Amino acid sequence: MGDMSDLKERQDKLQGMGTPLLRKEDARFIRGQGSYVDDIKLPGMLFGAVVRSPYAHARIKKIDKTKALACPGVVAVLTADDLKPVNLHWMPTLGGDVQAVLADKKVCFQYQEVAMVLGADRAAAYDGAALVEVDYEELPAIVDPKKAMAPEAPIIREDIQDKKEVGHGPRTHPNHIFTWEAGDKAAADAAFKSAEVTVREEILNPRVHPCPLETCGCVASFDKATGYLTVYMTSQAPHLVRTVLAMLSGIAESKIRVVGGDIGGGFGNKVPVYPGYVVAIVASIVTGVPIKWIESRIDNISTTGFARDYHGVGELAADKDGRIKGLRFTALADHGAFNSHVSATKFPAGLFSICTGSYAIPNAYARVDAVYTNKAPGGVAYRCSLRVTEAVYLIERMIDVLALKLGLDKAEIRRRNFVKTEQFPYTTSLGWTLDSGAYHAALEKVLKAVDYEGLRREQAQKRADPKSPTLMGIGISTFTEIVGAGPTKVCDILGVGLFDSCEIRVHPTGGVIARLGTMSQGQGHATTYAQIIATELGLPASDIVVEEGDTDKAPYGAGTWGSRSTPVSGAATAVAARKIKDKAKKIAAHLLEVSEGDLEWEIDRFKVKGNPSQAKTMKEICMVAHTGNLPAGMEQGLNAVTYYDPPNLTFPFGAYLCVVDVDKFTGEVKVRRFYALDDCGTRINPMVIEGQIHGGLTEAFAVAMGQQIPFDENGNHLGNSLMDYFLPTAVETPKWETDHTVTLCPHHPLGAKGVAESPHVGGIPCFSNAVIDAFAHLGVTHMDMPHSAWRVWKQCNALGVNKR
Amino acid sequence: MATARKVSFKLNGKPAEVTVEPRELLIHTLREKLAHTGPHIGCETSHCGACTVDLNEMSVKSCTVLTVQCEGAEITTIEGLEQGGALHALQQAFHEEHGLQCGYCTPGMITRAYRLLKENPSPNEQQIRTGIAGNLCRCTGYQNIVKAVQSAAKKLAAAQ
Amino acid sequence: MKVKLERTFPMPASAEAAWALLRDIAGVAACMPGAKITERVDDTHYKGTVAVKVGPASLSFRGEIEVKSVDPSTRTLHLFAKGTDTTGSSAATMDLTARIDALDASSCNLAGDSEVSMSGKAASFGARLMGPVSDQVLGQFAANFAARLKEAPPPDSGAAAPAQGAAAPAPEAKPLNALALAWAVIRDWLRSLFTGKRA
Amino acid sequence: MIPAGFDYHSPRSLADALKLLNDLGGDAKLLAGGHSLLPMMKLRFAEPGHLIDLGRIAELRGISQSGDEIRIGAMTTEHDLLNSKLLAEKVPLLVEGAGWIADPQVRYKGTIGGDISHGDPANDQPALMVALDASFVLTGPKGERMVKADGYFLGLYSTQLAEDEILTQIRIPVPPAGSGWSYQKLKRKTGDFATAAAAVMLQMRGKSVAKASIALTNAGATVLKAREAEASLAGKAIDDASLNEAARLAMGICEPTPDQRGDAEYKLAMCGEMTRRALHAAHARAKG
Repeated sequence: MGDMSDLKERQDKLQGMGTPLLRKEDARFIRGQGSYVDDIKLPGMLFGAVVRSPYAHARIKKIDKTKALACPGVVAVLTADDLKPVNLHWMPTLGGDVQAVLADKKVCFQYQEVAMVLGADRAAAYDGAALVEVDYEELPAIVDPKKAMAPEAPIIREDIQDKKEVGHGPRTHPNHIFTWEAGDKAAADAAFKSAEVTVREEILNPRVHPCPLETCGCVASFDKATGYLTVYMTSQAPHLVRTVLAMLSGIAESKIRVVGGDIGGGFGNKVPVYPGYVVAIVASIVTGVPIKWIESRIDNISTTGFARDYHGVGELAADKDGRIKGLRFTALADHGAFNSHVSATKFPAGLFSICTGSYAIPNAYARVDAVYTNKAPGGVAYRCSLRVTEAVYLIERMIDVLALKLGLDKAEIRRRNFVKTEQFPYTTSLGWTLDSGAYHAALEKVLKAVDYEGLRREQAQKRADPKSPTLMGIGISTFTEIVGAGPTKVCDILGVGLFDSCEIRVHPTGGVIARLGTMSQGQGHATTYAQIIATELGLPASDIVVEEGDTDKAPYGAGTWGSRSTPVSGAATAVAARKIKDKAKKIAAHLLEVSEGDLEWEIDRFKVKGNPSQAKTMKEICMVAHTGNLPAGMEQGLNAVTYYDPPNLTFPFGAYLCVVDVDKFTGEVKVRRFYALDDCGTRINPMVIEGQIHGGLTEAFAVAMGQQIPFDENGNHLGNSLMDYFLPTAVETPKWETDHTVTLCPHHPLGAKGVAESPHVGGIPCFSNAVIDAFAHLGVTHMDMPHSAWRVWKQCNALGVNKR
Repeated sequence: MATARKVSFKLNGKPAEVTVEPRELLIHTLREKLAHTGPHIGCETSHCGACTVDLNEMSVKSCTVLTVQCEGAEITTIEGLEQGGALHALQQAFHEEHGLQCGYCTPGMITRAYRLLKENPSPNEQQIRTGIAGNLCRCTGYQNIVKAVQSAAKKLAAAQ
Repeated sequence: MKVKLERTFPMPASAEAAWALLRDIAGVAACMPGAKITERVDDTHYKGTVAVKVGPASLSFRGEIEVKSVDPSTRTLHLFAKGTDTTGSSAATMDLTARIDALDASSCNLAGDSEVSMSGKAASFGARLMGPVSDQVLGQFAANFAARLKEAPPPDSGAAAPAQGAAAPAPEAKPLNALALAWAVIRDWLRSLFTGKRA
Repeated sequence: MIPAGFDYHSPRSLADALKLLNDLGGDAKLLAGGHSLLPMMKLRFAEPGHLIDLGRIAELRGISQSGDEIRIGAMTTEHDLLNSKLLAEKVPLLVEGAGWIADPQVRYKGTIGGDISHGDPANDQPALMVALDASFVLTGPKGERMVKADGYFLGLYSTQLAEDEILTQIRIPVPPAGSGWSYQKLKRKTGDFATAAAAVMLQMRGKSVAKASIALTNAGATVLKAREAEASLAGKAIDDASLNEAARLAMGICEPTPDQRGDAEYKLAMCGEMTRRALHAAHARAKG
């Protein structure tokens, strides 16, 4: 028996899973030594500035480059006509549509890319861009998706007006993109017919933007001599991008290198391929010199990767005890001018069908109709899996609406409808198999922690006191997330399955390098993946180097979005490590001259059962693996690569509670308390998890309380700088209280689920539920986000609670 | 076109001289002419603070300062906080308290906190939150940044 | 961004005199703060520029003016102007119906009904300024119009050639801010006379 | 975003600055803190041919007392105001107000003179100046002239400052001992302009109001002085009735422009609410 202190010492030395290991990547960031795309400077590099449309919908009559070309430092001006010869003036989108790279004869949204001016430096490029003269003929714009399919509605996409479909089934109007359905409509309708109680509410998830602090950009460098294209870019999915670039350019994929480098936040905004990237790449191919394109903040908010814009209708049918019998959720989705919405091929509406939430709902039907409008294209998943925030928001709002109708407590109605622990794995009426959960336990732990009864008593007193200057609201959200796409049999993008990968090489002295197909944007992969390997192989995390994002180095993977990294690549890492461990065991048995069956694993070594003095440490085995003293027929080396295709997605869950005080006279909402309990299964690095929760809750706060991209009736963008677009500062941001339970994922090799998106997905309805609960006693069933002081005051005013 | 001019100042203690057009912004000079890419560009309208540097003992947003305004100035950036190979207490604390994730706001945030602690060596939580209100972070939710500044303040006080 | 304005300004001249000035497009343009007719395409189409100055900001638009209708019987002029700013990042249109209503031999009302719409960066950033600025521009226009009526008898025959118009007695009105002082003095006078309300 | 080209001048004396301003004429802009002008130039809404940087004119900076008057150089930064012991003691309203302006970095650069000269009704200093009955020293080729803050602001971005003049100094009569003060500002987030804000100076005689001064930010084309509201309080006690009446009268003169911060109805109501709260807070601080 190794003595305990010795065991602990060896255990601690590994800093494996479960330890709050400080992040490896910090070393460069705290010194200002990160390498973001705008930090890259190549010899002879030109800068590209984009000329954008002031109109939301207009024909381009004429583009005059003369003045721009005469501007000092301007090298070239590219328009759609210049891209035509290489057939790159249009590009395929991740949504099965095509998108104009540079506006071809007409512009379909404000700030659309019309031309790119190449200048010797930034200043010259911007000077030139201001001198490009474009003649427009303004056309009527469609801003409200509800008007998009009106008979007289102007046709936005003349290029495809005769197409019967754009990737996702039949179209019924030139501005219609697709209609997607899930579930058994007849059964759902029957449930509503026979129901004792039904509720219906129109619920908007407004158009918002992920707005990472670093905007999008790239440096494209084409080597005419070798025909080799290198693109440094802000991409959450470098390998997918490389594939798209190969399809687009015809350059062999082996001659394209995409490098992610450090990324200043993504939150979904950095998944798609944007026109700016493509023009920069074409420009480099044409000019033979490196081209840098960096978005301005205004460009970023106005044109790249917005999220949501789901105009939903929720309906629930229940018995008088509040047991839900049926669900009907529909949504009108505003995809903007091109369907560059990010989605798996089979899921044009993403994973919207997770909308039955944490509840056992026997009959459900969901439908999404997507339309074109004269707004920027996109529809990315803003810190969530595709369309999951929209789905979870609907169910978590609707269950509150039902509770109100029945006069039931909002915690109690959830208890009555939760999927019970013993029912897992549970297949929902919309077809998802929830892997594991302990919903009741999570909710009760939260209610106890905050003294829920006490809060409701305080609320009752406040409601009884007309002199109270504030209204008190208590919001609950008991959400179930769906993260970690694949499996490949269900999920692919452009035909590429959503598996992911890890390659591990162990060096003779025990140093390890691991390379993955994912791409960190701040999630701390270099640390957490190392911890997985440390525990699996018994080698210290400090000696394990993780590399991602350089397509020349890393094995193929679908990247980091939709909380895929731990569920898919984390699993790949464990499986690859276990392949190595199996080989190591054979070597150990050979060295100790025993059979593998006689060996047992202890922290960092294999030891002979019943004879602990007889052991081989992993470090020793690493060296031996590179010598000649190996079992007969065994190759040298300790390497492995795994391509992991998950058997199912993972379903993290949580119970959140929020207490707000609403100022009756200004409409300001003060978040008094926010308690977040998350269950993501095995916790690899508790410190990193907590950091992710803080960040996700803060983004949820921003979305619920202030974010919205406003347009006027002409399609003018009315809030595209950080003056208007709400990113909370340290002053506005509430303090977060976090907690957790651990329910292992049965199908993940480590029992882990994703986590980074839960606080965003589960947080938004929690804030809304709290704000609306403040008005519940006055008969208010719903208020649309964002709950800005202005909108909340309007509610106070309408109810007359702000009379002095 | 306006004529370029020579501007000299001290950057992290070392003399620097550049030739710039009057319209050139300090952030571009630092990043493109002087290879100091620690300060970042986040919003360009002086809201996000990613470009924060210390200019003559003031925290300023270098995207809203002209380089020609810096003649004879003393400028400190994140690159200048490490002294004799030793991290500044703030850099260490941001690491230890997990006060950063993607790292993009970090140089501006730390540089701002550096000046904040010079002016108020023992700020309470509210003073820290208002003190860094000119710096946006999208990843951390600020809670660990506040902890980091508090812990750095303690360390610096103890070192006195 | 759209702003609708209906305003009525008293004019110190006979309806005939005011109408004669109103139908002279170049003369009308010269009353617009910062505006100038640069080319006469035909009787009903002109090209011109207008510089709108709002504090340190200034947008200079170049574009076309179309005379939609001139109705001597009701002394009504209907103009439509559109243009893009010189950096190509903003655009504007103005639909203006101006009518002269006789009061007595020596005075009349200039009734203006305009819809200004902005597109692009100016709309994204200028939203909170549009109403007040349009208001000031219109008030300034009326003040200049009144001033010109006082100064000199306007061309009495038809739409004058732009050359004459541009060379008309009153110099091209200076951009808005330069006249801030004068503007402030007449502001309250105008306020007191506003009959319409912002739509 | 990069400004269009321009020439840069950094005079070392006021005289040089005035001469430059005179020589360069309308094509020149004065550069103070730059946080209003430079963003406009980066967006290319403003393309001046020349910038005259007032940043190196020592005589334009500093806070001092002369008799019963506080004198503040136009190039004194908001940060300086915030940290001035003299102001904290004599004109605490200015310190409180400065704390509500933008964010720390902007306050290091932003100047009181720049804030005032810009003539933006959304800026905070105009209301503070009007509430404090300040006067401005405008210096031009023909020398100095004094203009009262009340009346200085003519319209959106237009003030009495002539094109060849520079705002050089702000003079504030030291409020009587025991005066109450408050600046109440409602905004969406740090760094934003006010949805509505009210600056109040209040002198009490016993239980009743001796003198009230009320000025409103972002409530119209210029800062607004709520005269009727002020008058309504004279001789009255501060209670719900008098506060409601003052708020009602203040709202009566407001013409807020709708924008992303709110529609006219909301902004108008907030003008009233901020007035009410500022009076309430000032009353709590007033002695006498």
